[in-house]
Amino acid sequence: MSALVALTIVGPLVGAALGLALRRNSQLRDIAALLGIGSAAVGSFALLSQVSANGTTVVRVGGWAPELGIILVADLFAVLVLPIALAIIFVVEIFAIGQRRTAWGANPELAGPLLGILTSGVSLAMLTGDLFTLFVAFELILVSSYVLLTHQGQAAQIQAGMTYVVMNLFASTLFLFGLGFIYAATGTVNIALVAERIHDLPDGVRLGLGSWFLIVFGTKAAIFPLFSWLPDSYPTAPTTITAVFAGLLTKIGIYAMIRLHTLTSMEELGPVMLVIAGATMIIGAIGALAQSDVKRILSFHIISQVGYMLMGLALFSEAGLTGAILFLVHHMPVKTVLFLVGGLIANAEGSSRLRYTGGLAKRSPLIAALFAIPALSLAGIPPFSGFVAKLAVIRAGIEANSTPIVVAALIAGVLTLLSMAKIWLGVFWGPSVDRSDHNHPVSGPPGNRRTMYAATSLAVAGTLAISVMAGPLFDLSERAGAGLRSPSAYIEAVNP
Amino acid sequence: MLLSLFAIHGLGIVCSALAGRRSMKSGLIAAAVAPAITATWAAISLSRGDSPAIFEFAWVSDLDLVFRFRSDGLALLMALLVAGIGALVFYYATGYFKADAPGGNRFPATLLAFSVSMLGLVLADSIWTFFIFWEFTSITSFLLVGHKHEDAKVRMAARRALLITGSGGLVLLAGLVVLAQELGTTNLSELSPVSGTAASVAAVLILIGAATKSAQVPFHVWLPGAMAAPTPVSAYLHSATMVKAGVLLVAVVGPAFAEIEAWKVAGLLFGITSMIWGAVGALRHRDAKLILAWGTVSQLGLLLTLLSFGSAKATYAAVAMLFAHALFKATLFLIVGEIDIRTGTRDVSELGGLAAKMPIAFISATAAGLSMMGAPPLVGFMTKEAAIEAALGLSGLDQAVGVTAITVGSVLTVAYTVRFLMTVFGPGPDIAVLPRRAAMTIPAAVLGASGFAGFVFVDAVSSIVGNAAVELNTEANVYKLIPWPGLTLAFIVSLAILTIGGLFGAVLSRRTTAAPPRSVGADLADVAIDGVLAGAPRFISRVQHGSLPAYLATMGFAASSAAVPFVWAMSLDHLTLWDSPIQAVLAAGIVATAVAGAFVESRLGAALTLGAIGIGVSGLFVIQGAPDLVLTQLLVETVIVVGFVLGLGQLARRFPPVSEAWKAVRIVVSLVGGLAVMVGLVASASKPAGEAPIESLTIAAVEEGGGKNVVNVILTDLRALDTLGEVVVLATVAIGILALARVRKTESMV
Amino acid sequence: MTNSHSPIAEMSIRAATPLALLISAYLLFAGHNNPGGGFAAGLVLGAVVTLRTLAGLQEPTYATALLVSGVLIVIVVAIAPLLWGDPLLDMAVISIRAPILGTIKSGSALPFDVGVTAIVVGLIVALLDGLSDPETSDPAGRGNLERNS
Amino acid sequence: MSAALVLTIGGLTTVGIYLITARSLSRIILGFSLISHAAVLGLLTAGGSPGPAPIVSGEAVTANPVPQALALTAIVISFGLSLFLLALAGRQHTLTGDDLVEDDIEDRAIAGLPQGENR
Repeated sequence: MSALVALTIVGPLVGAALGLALRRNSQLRDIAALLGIGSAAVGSFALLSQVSANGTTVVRVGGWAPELGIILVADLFAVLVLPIALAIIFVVEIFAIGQRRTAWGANPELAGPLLGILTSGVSLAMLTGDLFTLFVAFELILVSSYVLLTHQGQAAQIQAGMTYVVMNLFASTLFLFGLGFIYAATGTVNIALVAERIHDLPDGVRLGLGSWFLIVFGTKAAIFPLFSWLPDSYPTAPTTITAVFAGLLTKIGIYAMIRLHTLTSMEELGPVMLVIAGATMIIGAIGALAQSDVKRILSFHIISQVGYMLMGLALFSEAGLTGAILFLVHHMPVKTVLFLVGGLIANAEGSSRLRYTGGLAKRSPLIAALFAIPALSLAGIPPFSGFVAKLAVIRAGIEANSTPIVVAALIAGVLTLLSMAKIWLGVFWGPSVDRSDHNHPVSGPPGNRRTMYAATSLAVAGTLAISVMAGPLFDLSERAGAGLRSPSAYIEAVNP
Repeated sequence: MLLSLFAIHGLGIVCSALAGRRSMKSGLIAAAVAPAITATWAAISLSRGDSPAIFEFAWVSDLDLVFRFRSDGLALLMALLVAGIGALVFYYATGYFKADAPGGNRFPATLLAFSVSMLGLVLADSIWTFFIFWEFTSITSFLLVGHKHEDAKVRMAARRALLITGSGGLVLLAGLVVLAQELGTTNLSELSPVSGTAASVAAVLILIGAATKSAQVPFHVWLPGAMAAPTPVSAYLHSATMVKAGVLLVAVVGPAFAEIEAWKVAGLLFGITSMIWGAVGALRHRDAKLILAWGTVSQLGLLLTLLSFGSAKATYAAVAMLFAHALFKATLFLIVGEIDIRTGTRDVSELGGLAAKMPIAFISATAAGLSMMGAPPLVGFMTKEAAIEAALGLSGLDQAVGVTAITVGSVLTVAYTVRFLMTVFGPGPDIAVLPRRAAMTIPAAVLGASGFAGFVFVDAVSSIVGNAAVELNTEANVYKLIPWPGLTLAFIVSLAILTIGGLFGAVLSRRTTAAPPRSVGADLADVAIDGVLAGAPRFISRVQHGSLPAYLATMGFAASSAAVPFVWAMSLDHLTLWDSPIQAVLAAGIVATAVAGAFVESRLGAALTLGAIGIGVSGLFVIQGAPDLVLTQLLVETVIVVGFVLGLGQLARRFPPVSEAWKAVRIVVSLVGGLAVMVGLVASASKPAGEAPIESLTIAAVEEGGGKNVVNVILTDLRALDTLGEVVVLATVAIGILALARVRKTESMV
Repeated sequence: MTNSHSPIAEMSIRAATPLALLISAYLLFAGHNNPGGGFAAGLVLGAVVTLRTLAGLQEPTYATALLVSGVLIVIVVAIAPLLWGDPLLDMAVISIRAPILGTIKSGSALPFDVGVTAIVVGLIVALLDGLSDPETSDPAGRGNLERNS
Repeated sequence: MSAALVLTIGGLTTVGIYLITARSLSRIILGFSLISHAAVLGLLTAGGSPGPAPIVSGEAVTANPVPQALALTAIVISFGLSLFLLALAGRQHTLTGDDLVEDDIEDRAIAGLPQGENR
């Protein structure tokens, strides 16, 4: 068990280091990166089966007691979300290998290793039971994403990169301040100990800490009004990079928020968070409607969907939390796939701008089908996973009698449907656009394209699998949520 | 059995997609198999009077998301209609489309996907099963309406349909969640009456959802636009099956809302308005297909009206009408499609004399039209009779409203039917007609004849309808369809309706309206949608303005407001002025330097300030007792200052100027930000809930970590994982810097 | 990079190199008991490399090798305990008698710090590589850039 | 807790935020350095009052070593990120001749505003 936990964190790092060392040999370096990420993914699935059977596993790094050292906690919540996150990165890495020689490919020598580092950070962020280590993990994720975003050095990327880096740096600094507050208040940065001690604090401090970390994690999660960095930066990166960002980064923020705010029982912040959730989902959807580029539409959708997850959390009920976790699990792969399809669209049409696309359904029914399934899922149309997740969240809202947020969720749903229709009408229907007036090459050797299609199809199949498995996943989410809602179990596991 | 039906359909979809790659025709034929089998199964089950089969598969059982199907009398009747008409439509489409029409790999498969969605919907015995297939019909309908999507008008129509039915779906979703909560069950066959505010809300929400799907005024605006679809689609989805889904929904959940006034009132409002307005629309239009579409709105209104009355008799009549309507309306649509193909127009003012040129179509159309008017000897007559009987059977205000509404609606129905038949088949312009295609004529003839057959085999029809109605209202089993009622009041009313309506229609058919009426409702819907699309950029550009400094200021304000709760817990008791006077001096020096640094105009000066502050902070570390920090800080500061000077040395020496207003905002946000941090820190330390285990740490470091420098032992042992992460961060930064360097080097080589 | 080297500067840098190496080695070894450690050692070593690079004594081209080896060392230290069934990053402690420093209680924390040092030096080298700006010393290149912007 | 330290933290944060809301990346880097100083000092302050260095030599009571270790990690990380920002600023300079952060072009296009002249 301990080895599995270590594997998910260190495996991708080894792959990254070897990938860098072997960067001149394209095959070996790809294999190294894939093996690193793949081993972590496999390890995380193994962890899921172990933890769901045997309960939370705690690893004391270096063998130190929780109040002295760092612990890693593989609870059900962590091992439910982690395998999906890692599987996504794995699929994207395959896509990236296929995309390398096209105009939109990331630098092949760096993308693999950097994704490996990102993977390691994701594993660490989800498994850590220590807030400072969470900070370090965030930095790992962020710094690798900074480099992934800017390593090609194009003007738009540097421009976007600056926004992205500076906003997230500010959030990181706020995180550090927050750690100072927590340490001053509780004398520890261990999550379990914080959860234990926080109830002895004056209400003002407790809520202050809660709302401070709402801002910190909220910036990563792109909630209202802190989301501005996302749509400005994501679309400029190569497709593969954006796909990973879209699937993972904001979700890490939500993940951290779910973990901390439930373990520390921040119910009092519920109403504020509900307002933020409503604003996030609606403004995100409006933002999506305003865009005229597939990648930007999809970027705004991320924001809108984060609102649903926040809503589930903010209800602070069992049903809501289950919904939020299920939404998280569903959203990560679906969003990634949509961005991958966005890449296929750009590859086939030479652009992802609606102005330059049209009639793709006729020329490539496969892309249309690959888009339609995750798009319907995202819009919450049954029988896909998005429907289950949305139903779970909305039902939780109705159970809690929170009518305004339910109405907001429904309105956001309509707007999302409209924006999906906008993409469909603009890209897949209508007459084909004369592509001689813009100069993006339609490129890529067929072999590479096949790899891209294969990776995307694999990912779509994965989202379908999640739809089919929605029942067991719901059960797991429910159990994971229950684990978070009773901090005593978590504390007991960490500090027996 | 139920499961294998779906499997057959699934197989059919794949086969038709594959076969359709060769030609449209093979795709359509492949697609027709599954509905044909289903229709046969339904017919046999109905004739044998099998007891309902149930299939259940739990998907997400905690959310009550189950796939539960039940083949009761109503479900079988609907399945027969869906699959039977479906099979005929597929056959018809082989005549409608040219064999080599484009889209053979998509169209038949999509139509079959719709067919199976509809089948799932009618067989559903769980609220959520019903909803799942409901949504799927919306999507497949969108794809089918947009079949000819190269045309911008078609795209708009498809978007309108999707948005209205999609929004309705969301409203319905909310309604169903509430209903399920009130009921405590999601099994449609186990509904019990609910009451209370929540139930009323659910009732209205569900009714709105149903009204969008069944094209009730004012949500009907998508239906005429949907006529942009190929005629087989219009005949199948937009008259015979999908638009019935809303009515069916009202019928099946009706028993739960029997005690809710809002349900009845809203239902009548929707129903009666649609019945009248739809018929008026049918009278105004010139396009034969639009006449029929508006007629559908009207007929659906009648069905909704009957169901809303909620009496057993009305329910029985509604089920009977639903059956009859599917038959005659599909017939008429198919014939319009045939006319369209054979004459090249659907405009009634350009058509005429087709009775002689298209005799078979004429006979089928007349049979269907008479059935629609409610004239004997056709099944529509019996059902219209039943409807009037039902209205007369009500009491008080209900009776007055019901009789009036149905009479007026029926008169108008007769009028537009007569107008339709006379303008198309009666004397008029001489128009060239292409040769007959059997594939188009036969299905219409079969459906048209079925209206007559229904009249002849009245007992069979009557019992089928009875068995279906009994599923909705157990008291409905006493009613029957009566072929020759004698001189009852209802019959007299019927005669009057036929006479007045017939005359009215005959008069109107002489005069064709000058220009086709504008589709105001549809235009309004489009304006609304476009308005949202146009308003979105204007709204979002205020939030997402693209200016990083403003984003950061927003974040600063957000963080400051997050610190507000700290204020309530703040106590200053634990504050001392300073730990040592030197600390105070250093602190003052640092702050003063920092403030000065903010106003330094040159980059070099800024770098120097940075260095000075770094040294000052190191001094604070010394006082704090942190030699490792001092060492590190000094080294780090040196590197950064050197890097700053080396890296940015060649930049313009001065910073660009900023506007005064923005400067003011920055000053405010930075002041509250600084305040927030101070408040947070002081408040957090006011009443700590735990202490660091310094002693055990020290012991652990020496005993187990083997080092006297506790900080170093923490970094390399106790918290080595952090250090591991930290150095990977550094390595990654290095990779990033190298990557940028390489980009620049390749560029400079070019 | 500065193209004009003064011979005196070059000589003093050459002379300072062993001294700086010694300091950084001290920091590395002493870190466990006194202020210092891998990071500080790396920065001092980095300073030497910077001076030598600026003086033109070496080219900043080996950053990746340092980074990779540093990360690998750190990782090996991290996962080695797993082979003995100990938890991740469980540091072994052993006593060594060293000539000058006396008895050192050390162990896997030392190679860990060596890895840290390698990475820090790697970063400095990368920075030198990144900041060495061919365009600034090459007016033609700069002109080229201005045309582009 | 020392008021002098708290005020230093507040002052550094204030000036830091003022600087990062500027358009020039070199000012932003400067601002971040200041805020990072503040955050590190915050961690130290949170750890309790000063004391002898936590190097075991006989004295029983030393300063709390944990915040020092955390602060060290934080310093190193923000050091790395400052270097990365410097590299970004350098790249921006190569591209535009300055290190100013422009408004996002897409956002401006959507708002219907004229786009930056720098590209």
